[in-house]
Amino acid sequence: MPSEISVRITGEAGQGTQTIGDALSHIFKSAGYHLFAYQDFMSRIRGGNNFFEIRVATKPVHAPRRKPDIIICLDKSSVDIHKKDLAIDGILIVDQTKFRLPGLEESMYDVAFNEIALRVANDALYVNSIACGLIAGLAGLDFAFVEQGIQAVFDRKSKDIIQNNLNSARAGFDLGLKNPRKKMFLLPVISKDRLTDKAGEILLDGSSAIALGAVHAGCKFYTAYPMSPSTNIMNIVAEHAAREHIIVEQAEDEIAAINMAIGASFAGSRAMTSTSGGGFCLMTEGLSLAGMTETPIVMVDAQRPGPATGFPTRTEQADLDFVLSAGHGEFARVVYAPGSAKQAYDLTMKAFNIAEKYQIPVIILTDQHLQDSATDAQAPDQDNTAAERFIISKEESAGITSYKRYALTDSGISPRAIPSWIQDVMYVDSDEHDEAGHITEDAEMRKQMVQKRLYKKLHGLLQELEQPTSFNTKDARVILLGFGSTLGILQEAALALEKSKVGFVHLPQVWPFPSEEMLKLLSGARMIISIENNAQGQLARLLRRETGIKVGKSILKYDGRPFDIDSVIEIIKRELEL
Amino acid sequence: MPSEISVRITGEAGQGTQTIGDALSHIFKSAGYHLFAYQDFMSRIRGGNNFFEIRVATKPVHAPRRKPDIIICLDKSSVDIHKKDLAIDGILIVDQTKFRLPGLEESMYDVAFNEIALRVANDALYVNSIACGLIAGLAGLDFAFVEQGIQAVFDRKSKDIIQNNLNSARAGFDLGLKNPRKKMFLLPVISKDRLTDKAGEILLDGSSAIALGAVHAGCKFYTAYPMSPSTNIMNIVAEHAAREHIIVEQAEDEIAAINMAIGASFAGSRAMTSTSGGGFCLMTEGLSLAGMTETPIVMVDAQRPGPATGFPTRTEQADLDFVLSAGHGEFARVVYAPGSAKQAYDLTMKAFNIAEKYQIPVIILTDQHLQDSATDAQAPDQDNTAAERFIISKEESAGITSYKRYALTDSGISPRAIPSWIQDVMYVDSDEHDEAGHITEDAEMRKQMVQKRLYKKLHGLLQELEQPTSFNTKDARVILLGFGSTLGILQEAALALEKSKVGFVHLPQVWPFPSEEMLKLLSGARMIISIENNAQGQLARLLRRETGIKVGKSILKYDGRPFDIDSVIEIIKRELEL
Amino acid sequence: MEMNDFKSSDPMAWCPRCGNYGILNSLKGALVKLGKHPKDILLVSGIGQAAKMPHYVKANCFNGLHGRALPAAFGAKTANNDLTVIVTTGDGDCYGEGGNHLIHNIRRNPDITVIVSDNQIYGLTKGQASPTTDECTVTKIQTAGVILEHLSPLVLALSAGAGFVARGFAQETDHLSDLILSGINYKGFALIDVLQPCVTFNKKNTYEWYSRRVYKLDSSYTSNDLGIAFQKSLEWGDRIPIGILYSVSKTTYDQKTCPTS
Amino acid sequence: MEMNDFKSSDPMAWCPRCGNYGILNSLKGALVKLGKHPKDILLVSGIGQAAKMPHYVKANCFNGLHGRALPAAFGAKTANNDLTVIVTTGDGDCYGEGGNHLIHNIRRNPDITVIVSDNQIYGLTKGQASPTTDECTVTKIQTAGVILEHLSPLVLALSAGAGFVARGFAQETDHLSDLILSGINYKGFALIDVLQPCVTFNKKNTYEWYSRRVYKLDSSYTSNDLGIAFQKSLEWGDRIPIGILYSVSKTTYDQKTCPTS
Ligand SMILES: Cc1ncc(C[n+]2csc(CCOP(=O)(O)OP(=O)(O)O)c2C)c(N)n1
Ligand SMILES: Cc1ncc(C[n+]2csc(CCOP(=O)(O)OP(=O)(O)O)c2C)c(N)n1
Ligand code: SF4
Ligand code: SF4
Ligand SMILES: [Mg+2]
Ligand SMILES: [Mg+2]
Repeated sequence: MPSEISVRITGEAGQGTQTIGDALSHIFKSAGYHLFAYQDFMSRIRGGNNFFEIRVATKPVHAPRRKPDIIICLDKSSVDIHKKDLAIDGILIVDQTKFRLPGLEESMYDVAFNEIALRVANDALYVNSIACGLIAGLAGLDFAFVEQGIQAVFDRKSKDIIQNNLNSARAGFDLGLKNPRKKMFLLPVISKDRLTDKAGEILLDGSSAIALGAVHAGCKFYTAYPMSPSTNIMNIVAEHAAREHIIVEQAEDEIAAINMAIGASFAGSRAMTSTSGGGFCLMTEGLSLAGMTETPIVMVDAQRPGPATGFPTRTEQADLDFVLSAGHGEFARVVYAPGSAKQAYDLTMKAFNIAEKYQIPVIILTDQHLQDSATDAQAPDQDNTAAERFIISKEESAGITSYKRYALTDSGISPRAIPSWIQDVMYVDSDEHDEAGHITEDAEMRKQMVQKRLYKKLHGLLQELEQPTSFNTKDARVILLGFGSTLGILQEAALALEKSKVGFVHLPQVWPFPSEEMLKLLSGARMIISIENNAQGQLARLLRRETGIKVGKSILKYDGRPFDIDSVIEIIKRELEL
Repeated sequence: MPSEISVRITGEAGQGTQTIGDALSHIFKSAGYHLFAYQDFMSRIRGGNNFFEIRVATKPVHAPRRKPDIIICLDKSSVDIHKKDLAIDGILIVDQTKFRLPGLEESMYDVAFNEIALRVANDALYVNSIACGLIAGLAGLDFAFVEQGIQAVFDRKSKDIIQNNLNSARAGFDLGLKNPRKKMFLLPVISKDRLTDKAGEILLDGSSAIALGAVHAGCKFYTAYPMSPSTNIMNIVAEHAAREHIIVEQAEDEIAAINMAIGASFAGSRAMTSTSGGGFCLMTEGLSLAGMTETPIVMVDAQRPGPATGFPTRTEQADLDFVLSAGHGEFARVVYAPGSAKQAYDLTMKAFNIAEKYQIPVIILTDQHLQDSATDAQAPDQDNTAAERFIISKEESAGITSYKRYALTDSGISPRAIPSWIQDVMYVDSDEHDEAGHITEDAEMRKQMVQKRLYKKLHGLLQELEQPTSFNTKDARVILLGFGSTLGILQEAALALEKSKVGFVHLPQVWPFPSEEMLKLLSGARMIISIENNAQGQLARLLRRETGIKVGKSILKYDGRPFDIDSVIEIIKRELEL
Repeated sequence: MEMNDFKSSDPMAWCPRCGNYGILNSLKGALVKLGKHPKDILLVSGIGQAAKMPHYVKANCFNGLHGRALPAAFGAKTANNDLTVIVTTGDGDCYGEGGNHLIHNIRRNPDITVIVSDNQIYGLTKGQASPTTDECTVTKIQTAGVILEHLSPLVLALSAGAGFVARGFAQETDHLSDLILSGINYKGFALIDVLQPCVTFNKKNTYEWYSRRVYKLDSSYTSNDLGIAFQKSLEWGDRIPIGILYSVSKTTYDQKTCPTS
Repeated sequence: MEMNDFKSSDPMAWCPRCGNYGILNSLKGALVKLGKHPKDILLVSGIGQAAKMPHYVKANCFNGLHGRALPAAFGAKTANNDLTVIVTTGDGDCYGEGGNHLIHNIRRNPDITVIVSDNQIYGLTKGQASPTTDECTVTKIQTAGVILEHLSPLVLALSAGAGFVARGFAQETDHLSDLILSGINYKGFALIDVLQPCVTFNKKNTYEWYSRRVYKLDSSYTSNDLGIAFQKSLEWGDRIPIGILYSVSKTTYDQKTCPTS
């Protein structure tokens, strides 16, 4: 009995691979399994080939496998594209009654989806629910969980539709139970205890995590220009807009977005914007403006492969260098690179607090893979995460009759007032300015202002580092190194090779760089391997620049696809001659 | 008798400090001296305080001094601002008859400019020429050189005006000769030989150098949006536009500028655009487009202090990091950082050739100080600098009936055809594409295209590095390190401290980084000091990232002013306990 | 030249029944009538569904950045006047991200033709409002309905001084083909806004919706009067005019000179 | 409130006789009449000579990026409705670099007033053509004269749907002051384009040049008719109308809703 299975559902854009995926995720989550689900899709609305892959396991899982055990092909052309990816002993589920493809090997399991759908629910659309039921049957689940999952996903549909879906799922389920090879995929039953424990768990994907983080952090002004893979964050914030009194405004371009957000923040709202690399380019001047005017702002760069339009719906981690130095001139910034949906939520909350405390721009560097991947996670507890405002309160403001926006202080942070709250006026300027915010050309004032915006704030920020996550680094033979969405890969690879003295270090914050901690963690390493979704080993370069430590090897992937854990382990083993 | 003097002319914006400066430059150049002239001005059109400073010497000079020997104050308020800067034994030239400032020390030389101008030429405007004559007299020049200089500057004016200027200059000149302290400023007479040798010399400033470089390189499409300190390049190119058939188009914004230039380059013209940091931000997406579409393009970032609007008319070198990684995604680029006007000319020429040969964006990183500084330089010899076009010629094109824009080759460079010249059509795309330029989502093709655009081109570019300039590096006790406009400072400091075993290394190309050469040059150094016009020591960081070498100290200046050679030498001496 | 001469081998990525198919055919039809060799034609686009069009025509293609087709087209046309330059763009591409370039390239008046697939929605990014989306349309982002006034591209173009302004409908392919040909033959900047049903994301402005409203300007329409053009261009709602709303001759960018003083 | 209540201590960096002094005084005059406390007023600007204006008024100031005053102003107004938001900008700032934001913020219709110091030139960067520079003006860059058609900001604003469009003249300070006050009192996006002599770089459109041409719209003018407004706004040359060219009531951004279906 395997402790995990991976299932891929593939078909054309518009065929509903994602709906099936969502339903399956809910079904397996109800049954108490851990799961990791991710998406691979093309930049088109109909046709082409997309897939959704879900890995279900009895212990937590965080990354894709190389070869799925089960592949369901919803259209004919999927078969050719995907059959080479099937695991040994895996099965390819195909509606041969419909496709009539010649020469398919025995790995194939013929399911007459179309006929069954028409028979059970009188509509070919129900193929999707048959597929869900089928997988659940193959995995040996209790049908009650299938019911729960279907109910959750079709929540807002009519009774009839739900019933049709349930009937279809049942039909698929029975087929799954009947499959002679089903033993290969039967998952161990989950204990009652775990089922009770998991009450507080939800399915969380990167986009939802960041959106919820923003909402819970008290973001009241959200503006962006649509751009994959960042758009979903705005969609989800928009769902909360009315209830939480958030202004959600679609900008005419990314330049408008960041400048609107800065204006809103200046006037008193917590403000955020999101985009991907190309849009981030257009925001860099605004980023620099936030630095100069010391206006707090939270930005998301959800990376996709570049340059230019690149692969709009795929993944990469190649904007690291860029976001570290984006915008002209020098000023303090923070760059977080969450490694999981949960971390994305936490760091989004933190981003708002740090941005406001230090009056700086904070960038959340994520990527398509993290945005579109879902796992089971502890539901965020909003009550625990009260947002602290680092501004002069309304009450206190009422008594202020003389105010300098850029008063020089030891910390570099000037008490921040909101216009109209205080009795005085305030001047904010993008030119170099004096303490009162008026334009100056004075050399000495300039020096002090640079020191304020750069050194002094950095000094404070170093006290609030989000420290690297690490595992098995002591006496390690190899330490794997990464940032952002590769956390799952690092975790699973190190765990799998724990006995061979493989450890990992993952950075959820890449700037300011946690140099001290990195020196501590890495100085004993015999070899460091950076694992990065880019072509230059950008993290490895940054590490060397900041600490002098040189990695021994970089495992780089830049084909727009995420790493899979099997390939990574294989490469490491080869490297270690294991 | 001093071997050099420094003269500062200061007054309000609009009072003509620059005109006097230009005339003085011409006068001293005619007389065969070497000179270095730079400007310090405010971001306003009238009022405030500006100055022009000229250093005249018998040997080549390349950098400002700390304290000028002579300061001419054209308005009252200049006196207070500048008198503290005067060299010991220097003189402050003031029109006390007009200003009547109390308590001026004996360092003052009262010249009744206004009265004299009215008397000699019946117009207060002629104060400027009196000042020119005065300086020439103090320096003991032959009046013939003054005549030459005045003629050169007022070239296009009426005979009367020229005569008035000459008369005014004469009056000033006589006063200079009469000054009892003139011995302090008398310069050695220049030999006849030198006067003949210098026939091929011109006064060259950074802006003219880049503009001429572009014109001579065959730039046929120049577009920009005005932005200090880059605007002068466009002004000068515009002067040549009609004769050289260059399209000079002012863009509606910087985004338009870069995209226009890319379009023009794609269609067959050598194209260029220029801006400063804020505008460069807006060009970063286009930069990435040039990388993706493999369209040659030359960009200038004339740095000024940031962030945001910063100091619009001052100098800084803080965009280094930014331009190295600007634009999302990964692709090859070249970044030149000329150290002198002559180098700026040469590298602009080279920029066009390299951009076209490798089909990449090439960035010229300069700054206000270099743009607005003039020195005597060998006139560029256009005949020696024929521009080679790296495209399929018109003749050859006529026979091409089947063409793939992105054909995969060993060098990463696909033969480049011009649309309409060949018989086939061509596809160029900002999405990831196949060899034919059509959009692809294929993982394998993606990998090859990244390798083409990044690794393969970088490999070729490493063979064409503009190698560092160095001096006295063998057995050096200290090696001074810099890039861009600080070349003069490095040269003069190392020369002055040559005996104390001080050498320098200057990088005219910062990317691809000349790692091998740097390791060779720097590995023997006991100490490295980077000298940079920024607050983070960005070059030092880059050096460490690329070579592992850590500098011992960084001398950083970020108040918007250039280094002066005296202060730098002082700091180095202190460091060496000399 | 025949339709086949402009056939591209690139497989199409549009949804079945997308309005862009009609526009593509009209464009090809116009190119056939134009009679130029594909090598002398350049299609420039930004990013979006409409912006994929150049790949589906055998002609030179420069598919640049979202919103930036016009500056690239201007650069290409100015650098190489042998090229007949046509821009295929979307309402988001041209009026949203690229709005500033539209205004200022109209002022430059290069000899290029701009065909906007105006589906009143952002298609490629899955259905957000575009500048031309009708008020109160509900989307995932505009959850309470669009509250911005929808832009009239034709009026905007006229206000910036465009010399050729037309509207077509993706379903009226012959009519549209003629418009496109007129646009190409017009010397100067020609804007053709095309009503383009997006069957996937725009459930309001459907083939049917447009069909019920559009009417063709007939020969009685005076197309060289700016006042009339403004008025006609403002017409939107129950009746939507298609055809050439304005056409006057203007000196193109490459021909313009000032008297030397 | 008196003029003194709005007096800033920041020294002015404009040239003597710059048209901006008149605009500044008119603005202050309007603020006095408005009667609000300086702390409740926010001036937002981009970069340029005109954009320095907020420093010369005692009121809150957000002096942002070149071309980006409008998005910052929109953000500030939406986040803090207590603020009376006024944008002071230039022709380059607002119609050049910032053109796209003008169109789309008109569509949003936030309750802000935009005063454009339109000197038909780029002042701060030393005299290049702006979108409103008259044809054939010679500059250092446009060495053969400007060949782009000059933009009519008023027509552009009308075409984007602006509800309040006016033109003032920097020398007619009382008239201008009234315009500004009307703009501020208008609920929604109000554009006031002000003819502003630049004595240093614009040697054509001088005080005299404007004086000879401008005339005030009188009470006989119908300011709520879009057709008339278009026509009047197109008037330029020998006679240039100043006053409120168009004013109709529209729902502002914060008030707009769609019927829930
Ligand atoms: C700088 C930038 N911002 C955003 C995007 C994402 N994007 C691609 S197409 C598009 C909208 C396209 O809308 P439209 O032009 O109307 O084209 P359609 O798909 O409707 O034909 C957007 C926002 C991008 N590619 N680049
Ligand atoms: C991104 C960017 N591009 C260019 C500039 C340079 N710049 C500053 S002001 C200005 C033009 C200002 O013209 P206008 O708005 O008409 O103002 P004026 O000075 O005439 O009042 C320009 C191009 C800048 N600051 N930022
Ligand atoms: S989403 Fe709309 S515009 Fe895009 S291809 Fe489909 S139907 Fe056409
Ligand atoms: S340059 Fe022109 S706009 Fe600027 S301050 Fe001087 S007169 Fe005014
Ligand atoms: Mg669209
Ligand atoms: Mg102006």
